[in-house]
Amino acid sequence: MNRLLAAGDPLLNGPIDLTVVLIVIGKTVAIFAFLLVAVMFYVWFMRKVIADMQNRVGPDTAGPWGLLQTLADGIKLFFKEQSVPDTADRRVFFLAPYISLMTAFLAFAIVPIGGKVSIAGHWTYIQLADIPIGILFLLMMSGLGLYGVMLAGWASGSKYPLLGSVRASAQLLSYEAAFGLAIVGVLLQTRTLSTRAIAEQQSWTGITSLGRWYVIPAFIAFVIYIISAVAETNHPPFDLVEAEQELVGGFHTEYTGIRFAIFFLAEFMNLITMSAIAVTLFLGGPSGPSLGFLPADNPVNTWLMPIFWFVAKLLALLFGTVWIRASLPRLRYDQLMDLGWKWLIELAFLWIMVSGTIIVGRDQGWNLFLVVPATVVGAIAVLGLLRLSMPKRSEFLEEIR
Amino acid sequence: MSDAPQKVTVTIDGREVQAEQGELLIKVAQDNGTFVPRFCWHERMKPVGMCRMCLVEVDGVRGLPPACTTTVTDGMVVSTQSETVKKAQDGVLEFLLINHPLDCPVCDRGGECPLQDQTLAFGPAESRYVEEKRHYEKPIPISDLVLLDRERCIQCSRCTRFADDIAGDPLIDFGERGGQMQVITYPDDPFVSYFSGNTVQVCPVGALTAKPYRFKARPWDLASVETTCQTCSVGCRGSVESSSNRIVRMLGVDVEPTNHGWLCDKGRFGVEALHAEDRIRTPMVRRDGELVECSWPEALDAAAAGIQRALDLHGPGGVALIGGSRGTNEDAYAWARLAKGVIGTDHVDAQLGDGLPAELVLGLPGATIPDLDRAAAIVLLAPDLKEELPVLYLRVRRAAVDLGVPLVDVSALDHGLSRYASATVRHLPGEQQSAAREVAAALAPLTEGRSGPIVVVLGRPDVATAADATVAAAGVLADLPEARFLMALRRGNVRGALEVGLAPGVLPGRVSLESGAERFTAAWGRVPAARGLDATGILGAAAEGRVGALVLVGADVTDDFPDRHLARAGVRGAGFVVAVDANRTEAVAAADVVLPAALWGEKSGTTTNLEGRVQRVARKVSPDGSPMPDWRIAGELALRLGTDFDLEDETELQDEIAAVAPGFAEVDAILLRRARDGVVLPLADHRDELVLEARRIPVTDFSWEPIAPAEPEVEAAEASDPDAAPEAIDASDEPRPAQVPAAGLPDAATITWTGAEARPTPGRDNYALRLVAGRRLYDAGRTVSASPSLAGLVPETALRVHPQEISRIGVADGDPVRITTSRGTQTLALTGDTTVPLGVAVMAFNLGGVGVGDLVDATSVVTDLRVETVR
Amino acid sequence: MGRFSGFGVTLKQMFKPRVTGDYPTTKRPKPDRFHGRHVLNRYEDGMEKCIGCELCAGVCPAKCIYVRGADNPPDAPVSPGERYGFVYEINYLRCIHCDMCVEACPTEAITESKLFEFSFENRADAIYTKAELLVDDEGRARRQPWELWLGDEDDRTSGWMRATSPAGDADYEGRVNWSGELGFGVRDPEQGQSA
Amino acid sequence: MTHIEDTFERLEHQTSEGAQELKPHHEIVVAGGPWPELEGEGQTMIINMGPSHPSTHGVLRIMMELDGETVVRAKPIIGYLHTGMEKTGEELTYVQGGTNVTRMDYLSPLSNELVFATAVEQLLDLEIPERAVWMRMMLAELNRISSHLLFQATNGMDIGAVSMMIFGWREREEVLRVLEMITGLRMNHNFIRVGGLAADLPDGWQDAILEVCDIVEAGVADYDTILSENPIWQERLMGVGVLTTQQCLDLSITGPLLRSTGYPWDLRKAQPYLAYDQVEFDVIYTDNGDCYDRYRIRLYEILESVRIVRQCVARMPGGDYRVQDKKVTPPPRARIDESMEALIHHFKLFTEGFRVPAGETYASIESPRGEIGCYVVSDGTGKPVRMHVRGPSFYNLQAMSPMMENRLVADAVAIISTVDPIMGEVDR
Repeated sequence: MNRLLAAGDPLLNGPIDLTVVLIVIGKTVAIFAFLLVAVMFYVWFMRKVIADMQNRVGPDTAGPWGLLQTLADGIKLFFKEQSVPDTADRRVFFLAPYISLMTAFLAFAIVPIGGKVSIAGHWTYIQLADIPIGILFLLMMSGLGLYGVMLAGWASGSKYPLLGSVRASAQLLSYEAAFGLAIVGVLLQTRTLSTRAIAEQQSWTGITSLGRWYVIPAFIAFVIYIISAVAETNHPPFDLVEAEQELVGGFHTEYTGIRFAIFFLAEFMNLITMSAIAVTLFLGGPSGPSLGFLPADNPVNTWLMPIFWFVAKLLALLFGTVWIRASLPRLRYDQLMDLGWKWLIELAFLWIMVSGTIIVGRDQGWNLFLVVPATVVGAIAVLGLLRLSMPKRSEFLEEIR
Repeated sequence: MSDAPQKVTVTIDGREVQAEQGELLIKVAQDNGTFVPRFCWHERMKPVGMCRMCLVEVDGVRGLPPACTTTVTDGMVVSTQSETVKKAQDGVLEFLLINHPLDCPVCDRGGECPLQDQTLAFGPAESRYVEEKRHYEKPIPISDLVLLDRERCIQCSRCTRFADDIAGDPLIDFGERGGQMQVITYPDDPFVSYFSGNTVQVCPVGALTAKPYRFKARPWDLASVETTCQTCSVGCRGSVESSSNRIVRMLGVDVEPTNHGWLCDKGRFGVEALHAEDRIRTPMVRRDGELVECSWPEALDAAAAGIQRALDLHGPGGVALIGGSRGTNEDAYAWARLAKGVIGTDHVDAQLGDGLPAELVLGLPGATIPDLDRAAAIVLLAPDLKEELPVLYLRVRRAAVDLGVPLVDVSALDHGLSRYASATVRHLPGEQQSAAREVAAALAPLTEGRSGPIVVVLGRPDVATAADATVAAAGVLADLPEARFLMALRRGNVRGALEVGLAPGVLPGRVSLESGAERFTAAWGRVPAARGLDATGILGAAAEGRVGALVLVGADVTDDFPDRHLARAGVRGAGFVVAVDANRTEAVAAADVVLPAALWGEKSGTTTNLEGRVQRVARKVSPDGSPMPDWRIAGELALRLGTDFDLEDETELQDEIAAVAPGFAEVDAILLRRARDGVVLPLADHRDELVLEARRIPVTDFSWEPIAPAEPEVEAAEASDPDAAPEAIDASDEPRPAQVPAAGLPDAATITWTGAEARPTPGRDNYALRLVAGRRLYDAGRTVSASPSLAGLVPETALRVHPQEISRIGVADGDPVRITTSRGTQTLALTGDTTVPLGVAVMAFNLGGVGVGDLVDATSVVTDLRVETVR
Repeated sequence: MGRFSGFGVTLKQMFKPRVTGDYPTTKRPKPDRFHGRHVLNRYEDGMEKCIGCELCAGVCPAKCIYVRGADNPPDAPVSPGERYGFVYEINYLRCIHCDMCVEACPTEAITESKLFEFSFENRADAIYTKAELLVDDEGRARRQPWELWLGDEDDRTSGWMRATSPAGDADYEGRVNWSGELGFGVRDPEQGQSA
Repeated sequence: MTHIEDTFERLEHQTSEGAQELKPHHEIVVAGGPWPELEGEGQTMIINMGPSHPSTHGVLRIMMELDGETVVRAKPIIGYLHTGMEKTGEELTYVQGGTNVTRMDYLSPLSNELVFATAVEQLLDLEIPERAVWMRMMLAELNRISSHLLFQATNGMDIGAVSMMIFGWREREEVLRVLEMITGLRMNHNFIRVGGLAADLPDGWQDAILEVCDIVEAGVADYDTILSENPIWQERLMGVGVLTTQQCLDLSITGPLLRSTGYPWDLRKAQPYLAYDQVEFDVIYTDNGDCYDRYRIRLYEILESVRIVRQCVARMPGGDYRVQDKKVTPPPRARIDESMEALIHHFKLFTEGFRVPAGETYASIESPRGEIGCYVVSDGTGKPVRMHVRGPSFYNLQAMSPMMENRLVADAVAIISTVDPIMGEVDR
């Protein structure tokens, strides 16, 4: 039972006393605070970076360099009037934002932020919960998070949110598939569902360990993961669910005040979570060179450096999302679907076939030089057929004329 | 007139036009759409050719003749736009502008200045003149109302010609010669004229400006609407102009039948009174002896309750209504219907004891003002027209002086028109009847060889003498062949009020109580049972406590009624007084309920002038506070007394009047809207005078030129064609909202006057002086006293007698004396005047302070007074 | 690499100077001809230039100017001549800053400053009366509490008047055609085509 | 995706030829309303896009019937910005008229002023000075640049390219700054007056304009890089909102919409006004008639306008810049203190304006959005009896229904955006 619940966290392996409970509570609070601060910081970071990319100054008034802008916005939103449309299903309308928030928060629980540390004589990971089915838990949470968005749009009792909610269901559902398949592409290699275990497989042992980071062996899965994760979090260029220019905000059109803020928060929490999972799955999690001039058990090396590396990788990915936001136009709904179903899922299947072939081939001692290209060629042939079956633009124009 | 003028054909700028032989070229061109620039020429004045602006090229004529002094001849070929003409115009304008100061930004005329307009349209853009301009002292007041800036004058002589030829007050003229020529007044004879405002209006530059309008507004922030002046009963057409919801000035509009574009100064500048400080802005009711402001429903409820109480106590005869001659026809009709049709009283009088009986006014054959011009002779048995009806004075003067119509003056005193009379019949005050008998003899030599009607201008010469003498004289004059009567009545819409039945014994539309009873019972539900009292009778009855409720509709009885003693007693004695008024007068202060009324300029409707011409008055501003038009107040009161008039606006009333009042047959809202010069009642007799075309006031056109619309082409033809006229009038495509359908109402005969009993005039006691109390133009009435510009012009109260009388009494000229009449004793100054006959004392009515009202007993025929030294 | 070169453009901007500024604390300098809030000028001797002629009100297409003239008191004239601007009001809820009033004014009395940052809390504030429009004793605009003035925005108030004074006539370019102003003297003309 | 490549080749078509003859009007080929009533219980939803919606460019309202996300039919509904400007024009003198018309198409105010002034000048039969002609041309082209830059910005925004919006505004701001320097106002300049211009060019105008030309050219290069070849951008715009030449002619559609269908109709070439026949520039046109082509045309037109502006700067003649007919142009300020005639003319021109001979006329020019025309009827007074503006946006708006039908909601946004309607001009 214990193992099922808490995988490899040494904290829960021993007897569970008050200290352990306190440590768990402390970790929960810390992670919650971390997420909140991270969102606050990320929003500021996003705005600043986008401003930079657009020759603007960006927020610069609330706090030093405008750091507290998000907080100020939050406070403002907190005190604003919360209107509810007459046609809304009030209960669901009130509930929806919390579903989003809760799932966003829970998903982060499985992210290993740092290494093993000792607190009050107990050894534990800097991670809220190392569940053996961690990745499944993540999929579950992101799947549940969909309900928040969908119910919000549906419960608003208004047309634009409804459209947003329909889009959300379809988009999240579609990309859940690509997303899952991308993860499977890694899991085939990790052979575990525990995020901790996956992170440890990529732990730092020297510069060569870079090669073990799954971004290299599972690069295609990584690309699919990034794309579908961005889509999964409704981030530009896949923000069709809100699509201000089309749906005036989509599912949250009718939300005001703090409820809107909660959606806002959940959305960015999801983005951070997805990026954190990407760090864990592909970029070695908290692993990275520690400070050699300090003893390995020095708190700086056990506590700080893993977190530093984790945050650094996270920031790199987040910068990427901002950069995408700044540079790309939004896709159209059908194009989004095309991308998801016709490209990403196919590609993911292809990747699973290839990497599966490699893994099985290794085990079975197949001639990989023969089998792998054959698999690739076969898969590409299938893809090619699919490509050819799509209409050309000129034909499309003819059809319209 | 008998021989039709010969038609000639003239070619103007290549266009052949028809004209009458002898017409001026400039006029022919203008009538045919070619504007020849001009400054000195004015349609209503004789041409002089001073300004040289109207030079045109005429084939076969050497040089460039001025179009304003050239008459058309057959086959004339004229060019108004050739290069030569343009060069001449350029030169004339450059010359005119040499000495014109750079005043446009500060000049009142800037923006509507013919000099500006014509410089822009015909003149050069630059000047070659670099020397110093002529300089005079900046504006000098030449009268109390007019300022003269000689620098700006272009010597067109319009003002001097107006004063000399039109007004007959030749008090301004040119002085000096050459470059120094300037308009001046005579040093010992200031420019005092009741028509001085017209010189400002005709001045083509800003040389003459009106003090009341000085720097008040600019043409571009003025909004104008054409309306009819209600200051007196002549019904001059004018354009009232407002800026920021304040009426700032009134201009005359040239209308052939009435005023020819002229206005008197009282009508022109009296518009200031509209914005008087003492206007009543909210209704008031008396609570605990004090008048307190309240809401409309409260006030109306209180008024209706008071009237109802009087009805309950005394029956219909216990309610009386005085006034209603200052509003519109619609107002008067609503009051008449309220009083006669709802309350059922006939104690109704629109005249304040200074008029003539309604049957006389309505029943005598009427003349129109244009009849003066084609009359065989004019008989004047009326008050001093110059003082009371100034523009009618201009018309009579024009007829007598310019058109040579003989004028027979029947009067007790010299007055404004006396010097133009061909024959004069003098009489003692109150002895008009005997004087009237001499008229026929006096007329005989004058009318020889003349055709046309004999127009009698009939009115009560003074308020100190009862109507009886005039009524008796009218009976005599009515026997003259072809006699037509022009009623010189007092107050703006008194004729309209009488026409719609605001007098005892009559019902709307020239119907007597007896003949119309059936018709109006059908229309209104009830009519009064018996003839009621006139104003004097009502006040007398009220003083005796027989009036339970007295409604005063714009009737300032304590100031305006000839017998102040009786008026005060009446207001005091009435059980309940409702005052519907606009200003805080003495009568208002004594009222139990005060209902603020909207005034002229704040409401639209129609008014009827002394000839019976119904013309539209227009709303231009909205009143301060919450005053309502009278008809609405009457309607609200009627509703509270049990009858719903169900009226939306005044056009519904017009339609209702047209439907129920026989005299107003066919004169409905649509016709009134389309009739350019109004409709003369009854329409059946004057259908050929109807011009169906809405007049438009040109705003940005060559601004101050006579506002004369082009002759209507299609519709005038329609109107002059008797067969087509009914069709034009009957606009059955528009729904008639009148609630009372004309069809199905019983017929009623209109009144014809057949003479009446008049009380004989008592003889004069040799020691007494007989009082003549005419009105002056500037008196202490509301219009003048509330107009800051006019208030200072009211003369001092004095008793004028012949100097021999002064010496007989034994005082010096100007000394105070004690005057005793049946109403008591007063102290007044006595001045000598040789024009006053012996045995007569002249005193102007209502100049403020002790006045005629304190001396007259309205119930007696004449007022004789005794004068004693003070000690 | 056309398809993804857009990323380069955005990245490049990070190393370029910012085009926006710290707006409420600093303002970009405005051109000489800028149409801002009006001022009513005085002559160098302190007399008001406005003579209440209402040309500005007449030409105003938005009808936002309300002027009333009055007789100059002979003993203490407000402006030269017979007439002075007794009431002068501009309703800034209507004003469109077309500066036709400046062009129409025959005495250069009304010109426009460089200020446009004024917002009102009530309609009465939006109607500027002569007390607010008329320059003070130094010839500078009277600054209202709700206006955001920085630096010398009221120094160059007559730019548009000077720019339009030649009325299209090249011969009048660069000529001083106007009177001096209190506190500033006679302003220089634009160089025009000679520059 | 090779099918796109051939498009690029066709996009390179440019012409320096002049007008083409209008083809005879044959059968109407444009689809879109009136629609038959749907039978039975439809699974469709009516949704109102606008009048208050982020991407309807003001207050356009489009009533759409959606089947899922597909627009079954669409109906643009206008009038939410009706300001009565044409009626107001009848109340304003010809002198004041500029302040009114300039507000119609508020993104290219100078085009409005130019066409109004041109129409009135036609009635007055005025020949305007050379310098005024070139100044007007330069200003009009600067204004075209600013208008197209704003299109690039809003179009980018509507398609979701947020940075593009800022970039577009950034460069436009530089252009507006130059216009502000010249006219005193950023928009609604009231600078082009009947008979010429309100004022001469200010000191230092050459440097300012040449500098902004460089900035704009650099900006356009950036837009081209960030958008033109971006696959998402192409996917979103290519093949979307396709119009044919015939459809455009049937609906009186002009401007970039018409030119995108392969019809190089540009009034600057077709019936040269001002001095457009004396400067070198090309009419940009393409063949596909879709949103992408409209985007590209506007992008390249910016460069052509810069080309014209540079020529104007180089060849700007001297002399009067307003017709010296004193009955139309007020006198110089110096004269109104000296000459009575000048004072009178000043006074009357500013209060009542000049009188225009009775008659009617129509003038048209190429605004950034197409043919803008001004129809003026005069009765000989100082105010027009009727002043009607043919706003190209109004006509171009008609193309929306046929373009949107059977497209997705997101395409509707792209279509609205590339039609580039200015509601101030549509509703007037």
